[in-house]
Amino acid sequence: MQTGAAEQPIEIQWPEEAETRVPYQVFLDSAIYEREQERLFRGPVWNYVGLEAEIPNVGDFKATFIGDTPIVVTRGKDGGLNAFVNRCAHRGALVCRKPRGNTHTHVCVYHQWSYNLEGDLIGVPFRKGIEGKGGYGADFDTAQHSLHKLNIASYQGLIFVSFARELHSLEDYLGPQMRPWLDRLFARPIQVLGYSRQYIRANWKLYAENVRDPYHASLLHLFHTTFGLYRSSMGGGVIMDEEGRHDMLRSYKRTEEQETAAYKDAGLRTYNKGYGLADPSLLQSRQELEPHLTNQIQTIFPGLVLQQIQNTLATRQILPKAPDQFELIFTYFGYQDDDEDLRAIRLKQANFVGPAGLISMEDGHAAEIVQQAIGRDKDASSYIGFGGDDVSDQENLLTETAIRGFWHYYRDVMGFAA
Amino acid sequence: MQTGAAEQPIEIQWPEEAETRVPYQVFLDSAIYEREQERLFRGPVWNYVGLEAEIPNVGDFKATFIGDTPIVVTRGKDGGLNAFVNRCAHRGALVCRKPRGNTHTHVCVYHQWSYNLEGDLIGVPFRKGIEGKGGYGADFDTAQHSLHKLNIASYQGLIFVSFARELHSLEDYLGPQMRPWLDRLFARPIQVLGYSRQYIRANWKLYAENVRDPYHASLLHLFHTTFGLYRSSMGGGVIMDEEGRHDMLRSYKRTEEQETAAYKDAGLRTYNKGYGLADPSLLQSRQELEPHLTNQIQTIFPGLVLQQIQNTLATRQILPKAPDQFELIFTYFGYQDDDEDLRAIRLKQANFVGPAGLISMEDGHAAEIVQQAIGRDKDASSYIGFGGDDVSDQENLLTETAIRGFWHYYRDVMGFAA
Amino acid sequence: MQTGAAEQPIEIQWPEEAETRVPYQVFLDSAIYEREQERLFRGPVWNYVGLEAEIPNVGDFKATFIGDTPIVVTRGKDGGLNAFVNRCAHRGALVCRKPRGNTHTHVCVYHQWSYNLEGDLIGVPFRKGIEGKGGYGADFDTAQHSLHKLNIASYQGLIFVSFARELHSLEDYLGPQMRPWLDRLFARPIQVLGYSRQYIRANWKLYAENVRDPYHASLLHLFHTTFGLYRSSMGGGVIMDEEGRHDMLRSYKRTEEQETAAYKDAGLRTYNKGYGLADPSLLQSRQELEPHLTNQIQTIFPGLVLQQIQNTLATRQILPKAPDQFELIFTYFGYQDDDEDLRAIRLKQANFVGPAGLISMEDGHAAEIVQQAIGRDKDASSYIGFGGDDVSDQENLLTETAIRGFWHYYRDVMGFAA
Amino acid sequence: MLTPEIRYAVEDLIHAYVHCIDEDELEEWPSFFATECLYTVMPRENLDQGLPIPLISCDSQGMLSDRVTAHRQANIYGPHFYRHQVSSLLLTPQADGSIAARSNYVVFRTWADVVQYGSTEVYSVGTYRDQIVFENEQPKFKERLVIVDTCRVDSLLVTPL
Amino acid sequence: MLTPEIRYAVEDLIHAYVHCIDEDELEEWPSFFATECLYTVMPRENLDQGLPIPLISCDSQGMLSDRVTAHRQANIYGPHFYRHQVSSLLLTPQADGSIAARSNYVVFRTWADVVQYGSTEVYSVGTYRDQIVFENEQPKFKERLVIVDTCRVDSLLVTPL
Amino acid sequence: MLTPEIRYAVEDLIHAYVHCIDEDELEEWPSFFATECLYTVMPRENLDQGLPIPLISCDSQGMLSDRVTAHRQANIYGPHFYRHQVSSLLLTPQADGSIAARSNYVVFRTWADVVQYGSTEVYSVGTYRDQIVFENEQPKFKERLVIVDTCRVDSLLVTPL
Ligand code: FES
Ligand code: FES
Ligand code: FES
Ligand SMILES: [Fe+3]
Ligand SMILES: [Fe+3]
Ligand SMILES: [Fe+3]
Repeated sequence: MQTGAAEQPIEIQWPEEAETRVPYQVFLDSAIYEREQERLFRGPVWNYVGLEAEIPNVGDFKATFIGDTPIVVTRGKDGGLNAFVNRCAHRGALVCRKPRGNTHTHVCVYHQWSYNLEGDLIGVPFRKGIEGKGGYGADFDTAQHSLHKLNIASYQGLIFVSFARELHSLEDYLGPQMRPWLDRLFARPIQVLGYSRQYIRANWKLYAENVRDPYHASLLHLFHTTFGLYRSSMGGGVIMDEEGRHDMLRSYKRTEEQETAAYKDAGLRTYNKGYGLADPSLLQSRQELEPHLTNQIQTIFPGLVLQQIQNTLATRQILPKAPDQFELIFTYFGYQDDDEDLRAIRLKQANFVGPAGLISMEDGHAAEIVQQAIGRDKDASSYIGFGGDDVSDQENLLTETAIRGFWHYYRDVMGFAA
Repeated sequence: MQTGAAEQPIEIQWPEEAETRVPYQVFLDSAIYEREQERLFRGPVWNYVGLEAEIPNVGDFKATFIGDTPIVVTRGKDGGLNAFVNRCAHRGALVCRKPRGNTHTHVCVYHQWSYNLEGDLIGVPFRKGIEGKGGYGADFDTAQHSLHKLNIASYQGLIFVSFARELHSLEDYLGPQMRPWLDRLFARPIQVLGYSRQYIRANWKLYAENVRDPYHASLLHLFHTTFGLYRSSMGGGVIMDEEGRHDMLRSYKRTEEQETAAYKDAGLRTYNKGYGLADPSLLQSRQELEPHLTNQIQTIFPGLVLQQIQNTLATRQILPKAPDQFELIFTYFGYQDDDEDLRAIRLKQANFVGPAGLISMEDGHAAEIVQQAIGRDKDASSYIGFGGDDVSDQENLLTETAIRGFWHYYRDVMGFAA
Repeated sequence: MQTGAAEQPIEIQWPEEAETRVPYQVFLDSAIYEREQERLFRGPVWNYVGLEAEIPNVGDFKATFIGDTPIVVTRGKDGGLNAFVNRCAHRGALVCRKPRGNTHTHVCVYHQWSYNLEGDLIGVPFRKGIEGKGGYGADFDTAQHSLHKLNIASYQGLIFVSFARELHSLEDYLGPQMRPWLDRLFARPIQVLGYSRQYIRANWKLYAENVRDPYHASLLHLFHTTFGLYRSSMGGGVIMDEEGRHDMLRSYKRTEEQETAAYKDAGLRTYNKGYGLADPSLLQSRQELEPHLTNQIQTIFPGLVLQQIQNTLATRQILPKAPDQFELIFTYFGYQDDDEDLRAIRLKQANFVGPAGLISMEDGHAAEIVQQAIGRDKDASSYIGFGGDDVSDQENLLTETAIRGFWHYYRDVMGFAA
Repeated sequence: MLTPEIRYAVEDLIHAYVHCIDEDELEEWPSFFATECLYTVMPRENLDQGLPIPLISCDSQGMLSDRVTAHRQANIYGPHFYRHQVSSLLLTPQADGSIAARSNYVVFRTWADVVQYGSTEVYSVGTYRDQIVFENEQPKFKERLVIVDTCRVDSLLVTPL
Repeated sequence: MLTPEIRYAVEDLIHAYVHCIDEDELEEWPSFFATECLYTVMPRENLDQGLPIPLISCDSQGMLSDRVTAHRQANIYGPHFYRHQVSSLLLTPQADGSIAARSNYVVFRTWADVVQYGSTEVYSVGTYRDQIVFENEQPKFKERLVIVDTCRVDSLLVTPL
Repeated sequence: MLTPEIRYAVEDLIHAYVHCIDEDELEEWPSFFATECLYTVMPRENLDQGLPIPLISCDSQGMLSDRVTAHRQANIYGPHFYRHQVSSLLLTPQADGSIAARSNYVVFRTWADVVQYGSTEVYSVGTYRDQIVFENEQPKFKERLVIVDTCRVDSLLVTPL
């Protein structure tokens, strides 16, 4: 729907109480979607693209996306990481068509231009023609026809890529508030255990809100309350980076008395209707990380979610596909030194998360029913004033502060700030 | 495809002979589709949404659409009718996800905000936080967070909803020309007999034309002529309201001599190729309403069609879904005091109407083949000069006058009038 | 997505080295797609629509498309050819819904307006109403309500249609460079042997490039090299018309020594991995046309490809459907005087071409992977500097000259020239 | 317990029905039914609410053949082919000697018109509930109830399911 | 060589399983499995790479019925029906007296929500790998491995495949 | 009248053929055919007009295996899996001892490329017309004619139907 090379102007009116309101237009407008690709995903951010453990060996590659631009990440000859846009410098074909593999040379199938692991053009068939006829002239310079290379860096085995040429270091981008929690999860060597993929008919930012939203946890996900496993509140809190764009939600079980008190406060009906688990083996878990947390749900702007939900460990990559569609890719992992029992616990607990997860399947649905409801009301707004109107760390979970943090930074990057 | 909060300007050139020409652009342009949602469906009209018989009891609800905005209609505690937009005041989820049911409280699944049957917010989990932390502040006023309530009224058990705050009464909107015919169909208590749904790949206004078009009846629907059941003309006429937006087409059998004369006039070939019905039980019908009519096809602008086709009684709700898609929902009914035979006749005659109807399936196809043909010719126009160029009641069926009436009013509402 | 009757302005920046660069925007932008329909397909060109052999008899018709406008081609009473837009003059329905057939009158199903083979309105039901009521007035002039007639001409049994009123004759449009090669293929009466259809998720111009691109032949299509049938180069050349819009690629086998030398020059790895054909009967072919060529791949702007690949003869019609979709229709033919053996060879060689063709299936895929890669990079460009930067006939196949010719003319027609 | 012979005969009835429609031999279609028969196409939406309105109902061979005549001579619709898949067939002998059968169907519709020639889409899914009897040693549908999950009918329904 | 009786019994198990789900009789679903059982839904993507993470795994009847309870009482999802097609069934008797079965499945999902009521889409395709045993003369799934080709799950997976 | 043994053998041939392709064991594919054989993929469009051009035709086991070699070594296409459904099988013994079979197929294509990994679409529907013979007591396809309703091939056709 592009109508020219220049960026489209966008008329958007953020409501007056801007910190606690989000106009639905941001979830609908294709011009906003386009601008996000340019200013946000290709802007001053580090995009999560995968784990070093996925490409341990020289020549290993992973093809994925930044926003909706196809890219490739490779492990170079020197063991270093490389990234480039997955678009041939000749006539634009996808160079790498498989999601993963190993090769020392990436050859475009169309005319077999070949590239090394860094994305440099190293081979051009019939470059000099045949018998002096055809081919490229003497002034043809392969250096002018490399793939579009991207900045790449990793922290604790998490790989990030950026289109931006000038940018804070990855460490600084993550910030001192976020890094310790990454350290918590990645202190030991990991092992990838599998993937799952979920395709959701909603704007990606509805999911970005969802993972920053502790409010819905016991209200949308009814598994625990249904089976009388705990009551409707947990202890926990929210930590953000300075910009408010990343966050870490932690939750832990409170003592019986704390729970009872909290419960009374909330004045909530219980959902425990007398159902019990027929097979409680599902609940078996092991405390393995310090500090002990039931859940660590952490986001790194724009598209990474890191989860420790009991013993399930996973990254989630949010990939926007259209204004009203995104894909969510879960990469599950454990530690290389897991004992057999712990590994079995992780596999069984896989029932809790992902597209069929007993306590998580609802998130995609929640995003979809918002998208379905707002389509005709782009001038109306959602209300995100739960737990105040500011962006600040909280020692409780009854707050939308991390959502406010997300939008605050988003408006800045997108040029929507007042 | 919205590119900002303001309404898009639309360049449209109605041809000079405006009353008898319709530029195909109106069936194609997404900006026109958007404007229709605002100015027309949310404009100064009453939209048909269902029958009181569908929600007889307190707490009964029906979820449906006005234009493409999801709404809910409920039967309140006082037995009255309520309507609201189906979008949670918190963060915008569909509150009501099923098409029908009964509940005294509408609870949004996302964070369990709950609403009463009038759409008032009555419950907010963790509203005051827990132990003084989180939740909404003291200034949080539930009255500010109700669902978007809509005007609702009913006439003879037909329910209509309007976004407009100031508007003629429903009775006046229907007008003195139309009301008697609604009275004709709804004089006795009705009983809903079933639904059918048809999804058509065409602009909704092609169907709005179709139901105002007696010209096609014997020419597109060949069942009767094929089986030699009657010749190619009937008696009948067209009545409109003052604005020309609603209409009522009635038709009745003429005497043998009238038919023969008419037939000669038309110079038409006959379609009777010697086929006879192997089982004529399909033709059994009973005269039940005064005055006797074979068919009453009535429209109430913008999206209601009422039909009495022999003994099949139904409303049809036209729901636009995209510039080139609409859904058609048939709600079939009879009277509560139908005897068994009459009920059996209605069920058998169901073969005539709906998506598989022997004399009606063609209408959706007609709309689709227009949509397929005009896509590249938005500057060309259709010609609706059959039976003259004015908008006036007719005592014959060889006229497009009601189509002209539709467009006349449409141009007015849409700001396309000269 | 039209937002008004006027043509949308298009902001496009052709890179400085315009002759050897193509901005990806041309494959993405819906406004460009719209303009192509108007200026190009309905512009000063002759569009291939079929073969006279498909409609040999009076009343035979073929329904097809020019760009994405539906049209009909008929064989008239006088044996001549007629063409008209497939859109009823009344209210716009497709008049002809089947792809081929025979009828002396085209009757619109909606209200049975009927048209003769030239597209003139010849019948209007109830034109004069019945008994003096309804119908059209005395001033109704059928001549004002014909179908939109189009220019039609044929050369060597190939039928072309044009929306343009003033235009070079078809002979001149084809030009003296192209005609001899059409003569080569159509010297004897042909017989249609069948069709195949391929639907490709890419912009049609990626295929227009592909068929003008001899560079990819041995690099993308690996069948021959895999089976050691020949090495990676052939003799051949490229001929264009004066405008550079049409071209003819011819290739022929060279002597063993020439091939070996060429091969060394190219410095290419061989693909022959020791596979042999288990059943070499597939390779049986017969030299039948003068001059002897292995392949003749000829294009007539905008949408015709003619192929002689060994003994398979076919036209290919490129039909754009959306900015990122086109259909490709192969019409296979032989000569009426084919002996049985030759006919058997053609049928067996059908394995080489079409959607399942062993040496051609890849072309659609190539177009698709370009479309997948470029979506977010409309401001980047492809590089078409192979074999120089000019548009001129070549006696070798290592050149993108015909692609440059295509774009040169395209920019002119589209108003994108500097 | 049904004998293999009877099973094969019934399975062949159910499979041949499909080929009859998919190969556009509709004139044969009524012959798959018993002399007294009932063919009903019912949206799951109505069935689940206990509402009686069908999409199609034919309570005689005559009505079946009138549908065919209308299909061939009267009704106007986009040219198309059907292709069925029918599986998960369960047969249950009834006390009265008839056989109850249930199976799932899918119908794919392939367009044969000029606009979308040769493109295929999922048109309708649902389930058959049959009562099968033997007449002259041939199995026939005494009753075939087609319950349509896809009750939002795309375009129209003219060719029998 | 399997006797016709055993074939019919096993086929009926496989077909009845489908109707149980498609007719929304999930409470019966665990009864199709043996006392000791394993039900695993595995993305082909993981299987092909030798990675162990499933979408769903239940290693007891209790876990199966907990899934059903969650489906009915806890999980939130768009109202829908399933409709399976299962075909290409191959049965192989095993040395231990059990029967190995493989078949292909497709599940069509029809929405019953207010937005898309009555519209159907291809939701999931893949293949079943079963080990079937007889308990009290009834065939039961000792193991049912569902390999999902459609590993990009649309919306979510709540109703068992 | 076919014996159950012969029915089972023929059904197994038809079902195993499907698993061979869907599990990407194409190297085995030619072995489903008789020594002298004919495999033809024909668009319904051509068949209905009496036009002879096929999409694919192989008149020997060698040509079949050359298709496989090309698939593995030469042709370039988007990575994908197939998943067939085949149903409505009708078997008719022929005078010459061979068996005529007809059945309907659907092929779902699931992408395994980076862009659409794990998404599934209806790729092709149509019908099989087979002539089956016994060679060394094994049933084999003497002839398999694949009539393709979906004659507008999406992207390309490389994996056999
Ligand atoms: S497009 Fe990649 S080599 Fe030509
Ligand atoms: S969106 Fe409805 S309660 Fe939060
Ligand atoms: S639209 Fe063709 S006759 Fe009316
Ligand atoms: Fe959640
Ligand atoms: Fe009609
Ligand atoms: Fe090619």
